[in-house]
Amino acid sequence: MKKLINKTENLVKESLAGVAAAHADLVKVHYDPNFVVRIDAPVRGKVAIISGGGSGHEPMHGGFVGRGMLDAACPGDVFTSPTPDQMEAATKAVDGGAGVLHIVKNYTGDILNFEMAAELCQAAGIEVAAVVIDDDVAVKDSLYTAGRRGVGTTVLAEKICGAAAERGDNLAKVVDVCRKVNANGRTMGMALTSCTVPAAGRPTFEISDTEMEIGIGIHGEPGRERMALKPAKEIVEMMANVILSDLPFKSGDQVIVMVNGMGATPLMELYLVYNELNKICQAKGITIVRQLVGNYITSLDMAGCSITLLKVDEELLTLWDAPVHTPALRWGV
Amino acid sequence: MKKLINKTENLVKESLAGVAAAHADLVKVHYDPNFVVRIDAPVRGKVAIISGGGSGHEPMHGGFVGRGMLDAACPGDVFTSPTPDQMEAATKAVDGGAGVLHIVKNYTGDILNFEMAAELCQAAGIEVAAVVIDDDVAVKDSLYTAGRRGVGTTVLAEKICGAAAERGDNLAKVVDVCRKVNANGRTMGMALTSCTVPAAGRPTFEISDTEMEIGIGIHGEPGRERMALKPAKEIVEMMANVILSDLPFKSGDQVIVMVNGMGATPLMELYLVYNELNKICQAKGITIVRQLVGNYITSLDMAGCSITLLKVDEELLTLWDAPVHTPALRWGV
Amino acid sequence: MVNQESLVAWIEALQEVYAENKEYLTQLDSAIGDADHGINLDRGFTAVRRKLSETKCEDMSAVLKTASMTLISSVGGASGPLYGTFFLRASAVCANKTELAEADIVAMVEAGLEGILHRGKARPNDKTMVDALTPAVNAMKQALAAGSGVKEILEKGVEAAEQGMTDTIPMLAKKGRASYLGERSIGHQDPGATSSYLMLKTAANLWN
Amino acid sequence: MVNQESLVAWIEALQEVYAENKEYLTQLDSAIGDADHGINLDRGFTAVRRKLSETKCEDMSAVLKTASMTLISSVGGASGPLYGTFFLRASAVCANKTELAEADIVAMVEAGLEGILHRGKARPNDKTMVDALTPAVNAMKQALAAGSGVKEILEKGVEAAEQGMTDTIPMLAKKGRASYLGERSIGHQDPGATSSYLMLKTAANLWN
Ligand SMILES: Nc1ncnc2c1ncn2[C@@H]1O[C@H](COP(=O)(O)OP(=O)(O)O)[C@@H](O)[C@H]1O
Ligand SMILES: Nc1ncnc2c1ncn2[C@@H]1O[C@H](COP(=O)(O)OP(=O)(O)O)[C@@H](O)[C@H]1O
Ligand SMILES: [Mg+2]
Ligand SMILES: [Mg+2]
Ligand SMILES: [Mg+2]
Ligand SMILES: [Mg+2]
Repeated sequence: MKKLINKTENLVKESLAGVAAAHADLVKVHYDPNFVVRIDAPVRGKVAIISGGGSGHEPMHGGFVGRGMLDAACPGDVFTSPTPDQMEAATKAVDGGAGVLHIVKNYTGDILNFEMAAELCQAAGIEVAAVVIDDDVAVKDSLYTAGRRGVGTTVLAEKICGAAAERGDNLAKVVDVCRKVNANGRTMGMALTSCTVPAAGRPTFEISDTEMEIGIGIHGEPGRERMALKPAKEIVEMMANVILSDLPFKSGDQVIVMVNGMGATPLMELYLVYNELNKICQAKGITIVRQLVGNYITSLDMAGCSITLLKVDEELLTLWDAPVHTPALRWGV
Repeated sequence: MKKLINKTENLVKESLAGVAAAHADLVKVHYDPNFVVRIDAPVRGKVAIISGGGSGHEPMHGGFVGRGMLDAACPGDVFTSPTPDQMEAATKAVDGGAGVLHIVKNYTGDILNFEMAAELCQAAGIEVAAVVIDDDVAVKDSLYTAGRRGVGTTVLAEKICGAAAERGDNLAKVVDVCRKVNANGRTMGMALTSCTVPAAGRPTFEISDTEMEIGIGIHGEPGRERMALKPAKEIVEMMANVILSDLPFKSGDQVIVMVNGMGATPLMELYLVYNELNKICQAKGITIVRQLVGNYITSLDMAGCSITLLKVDEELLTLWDAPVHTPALRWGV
Repeated sequence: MVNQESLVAWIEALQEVYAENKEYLTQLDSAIGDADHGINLDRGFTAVRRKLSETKCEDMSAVLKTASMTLISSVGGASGPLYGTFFLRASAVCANKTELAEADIVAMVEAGLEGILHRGKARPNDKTMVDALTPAVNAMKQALAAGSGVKEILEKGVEAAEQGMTDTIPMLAKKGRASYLGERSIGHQDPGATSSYLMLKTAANLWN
Repeated sequence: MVNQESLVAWIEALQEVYAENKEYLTQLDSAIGDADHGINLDRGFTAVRRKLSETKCEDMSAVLKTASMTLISSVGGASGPLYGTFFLRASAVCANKTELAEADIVAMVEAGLEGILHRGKARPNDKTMVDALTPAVNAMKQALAAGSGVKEILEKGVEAAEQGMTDTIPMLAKKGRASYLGERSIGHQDPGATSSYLMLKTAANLWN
């Protein structure tokens, strides 16, 4: 394992210390329990938005704390969901009296820990609502399983809900917006290589030079299927087919697209993927109205990418375009 | 070799097509010869700024084209400097009558090709000046060698000169600003792994799991020295020592810092590196006034990082803070 | 008979067992999960042991409650709240007791399992820790009804848990991370079922 | 005697030679450079060959000028402008000629080398293509003075270039990318010196 770290046990804290030092104008970092909070929190009268999950997905979530996006982020250990005391402390720190939304990615660990935190906060008299993001089309959904994973759409939901809260929507309305984003967002991911969890010290899975994993999540889990490596054009077609037919996205739809790198994918390749995706959307009459191309929700040092499509209407687009000022996403400011 | 590409020969073009599609509001892409140009070029009466170099360093340079930064970028083949016809065509496309600055990284190939381009442009009656960036402290400088490489400071120079041109400085003044940035910027890089040049198909160098390269450039060249992998703290100390003593940076200095990933380094690790660097600067009385942490000048899929320090005064800081709106760098807009 | 001292000894032994099996459990989790189950439990029980050494617990219930709270705030992931709930429910069973008789021990494990079922909503055959604990509780109840002593009850429980654990191998996961793998989850032993088996086995080795 | 046809044959052969040696030259460049020299020349001479097949060149000078311009606009890197300049200067030597005699051939290579020196500012022993071409030009001049024919002049040149090429191995690079390696550049053969040797060798194989 080759990483720029000191001791594995201290990685999360030392990295948070770097975030605190680099972005002292935007965020504050609290330790024990760990959470990253907007510099001006709590914002009186504004619905506060919190997300969290295992570390190793940077810039998500800590990089999205700031005006127009998250009020706080709770980073767990690498790939391990945070514990309820983190969410409880963060919720108390950002509650501005208008209630708090927890944006939770659909993983058993995240769900259970956020649930416990919500119980603790409600007991303390804070109004808390949770929306679960489950946008991963690689996973077959079913009432009798853990359902779909929460992946790329989380980033878009955090931005859009942040804007809704910032314009003064109440908690019920922000919850509605979040559900709407989740209902209209779909993601699929693939990996060329495994990542290496620092504490484990070696790659999570073995994969040969001529294979890829299709339908991965963001924790180095093996995907739905392993297959022979193909040209980017075919890979993107395969992923887009699953995504497009799932919602389904139709001719005339307007979409926000995110072509996301898993951590070790050169930007050059992500733009090439975007190019393939753009051609497919054009052919289907789907208009990409906004886009992100880069590393937004990563999986440590994994090579690969994910594609997210979010169908938007006027409302979501306006919220998307609203000013945002966080370490990793900034415009209009 | 595992990459998200189609045919190696088409990689640069297809990636450029992705940039064109994703950022149609900011840039236009011309093919044969290849260059990326600001959407509103030429800007009448403004000094135009062009940079270029081999591809594989994305977002540099194409990601830095736009208001407040570059007017055009000329991407060569992967790690191969562009050819004079690219710079000639780009120069003609962006010349707004106030002259054109070529920001050239100090590599023989870049120097020679930009020189030829400048001769062609001057023959066509366009006023062209070139500033060579040579900030890499890993290379011992000497009158009788190719000198130091141009690396991280290039990004800062493009931002700052872009702002100078935008505020109306004439060519001579923009050249002065660029020289000032180069004179005050120092960079050092290190690698945990080699990158793989797509056309070569295998890693440029072999390196064991317990070693690292110190003093690398951005083309997968071996560094000045290979040594045993160390904790991040020691690596950063080693790099900072060389950088700090070179200018030298002194107590009381204000600096802009860039902690740059080489392409495959998780952001989490870059923040950890930033944390170590910040502690060193604090101990030496050097104040980090602005910073970039992320992938800005990469080396394909190499794992590793570089650290750039730029000593700034009021003027450079004001130019740094001026609005910029490019695919990869945006603020104030 | 199991008293406060035996409870603490069990938890201390669990810390050692999970430290020893950290790699093994993580390895199981890398096949169908995210390669952290052993790391999670090692971190959690190390914290519990530290906490217990710093805390003066007034009774058995307090010991288990401290363990529960510490697991909840140090493990994270799915197993943190699940095992945290296990110990919380178990602590309720011990309330106002200074010693645990055969029936209490069985009631404690059963309450713990119910807590896990309540929190995690898994059902038997979903390929989770539930598949080790459910047969274990059933076997322990039978042994109790047959009049067995602590040692034998626990041994029956361990035997059933071990069988339940290996029975997870051919299962298709329906809960937790492994469920994302669909068919590919078949053929691997569930890490949580394994750590549950180890939990009972450690008790059986100590208590009698 | 070398005429327009032989010139074109040489350039076509160069395309084949650099295609065959693409891996080898790139390998040399990965030791002390950026692993692209073979790729660069292969791309360049493929472009030149295509260009020549599409272009009606009126004389020898035009052939070399076309080669020069195509190299400049397709190779990039250090070698693009350097070999581009080599062919540009060589083309000037051929101006108004339909055949090249012994002296013309030597003058052509010498002018090419001077172009490279002028552009790249390298000096002998800097570990560049100059270290193959300089001894080659010297040897060719000697052979010419001794009254040798085309074949022998070229063979002497190739011999000296080969020696010059292997002489780069112990050199410490002072120009180009390899110079960034400092001491570590020692012990490796310079890729550009190697491609220059191949260029002369290809001529020697064809012309007589
Ligand atoms: N809903 C659930 N109910 C019961 N046990 C579960 C459930 N989901 C997951 N598990 C158990 O948790 C184990 C994984 O724990 P761990 O790896 O620590 O957490 P995570 O999956 O969050 O990384 C699984 O092997 C499984 O036994
Ligand atoms: N200043 C120079 N003068 C002459 N030859 C040079 C000079 N710099 C580099 N070279 C030659 O160029 C070769 C490298 O060419 P190439 O790999 O194509 O370009 P780059 O170094 O830009 O990748 C070196 O091996 C060396 O022989
Ligand atoms: Mg986990
Ligand atoms: Mg090159
Ligand atoms: Mg796990
Ligand atoms: Mg080279």
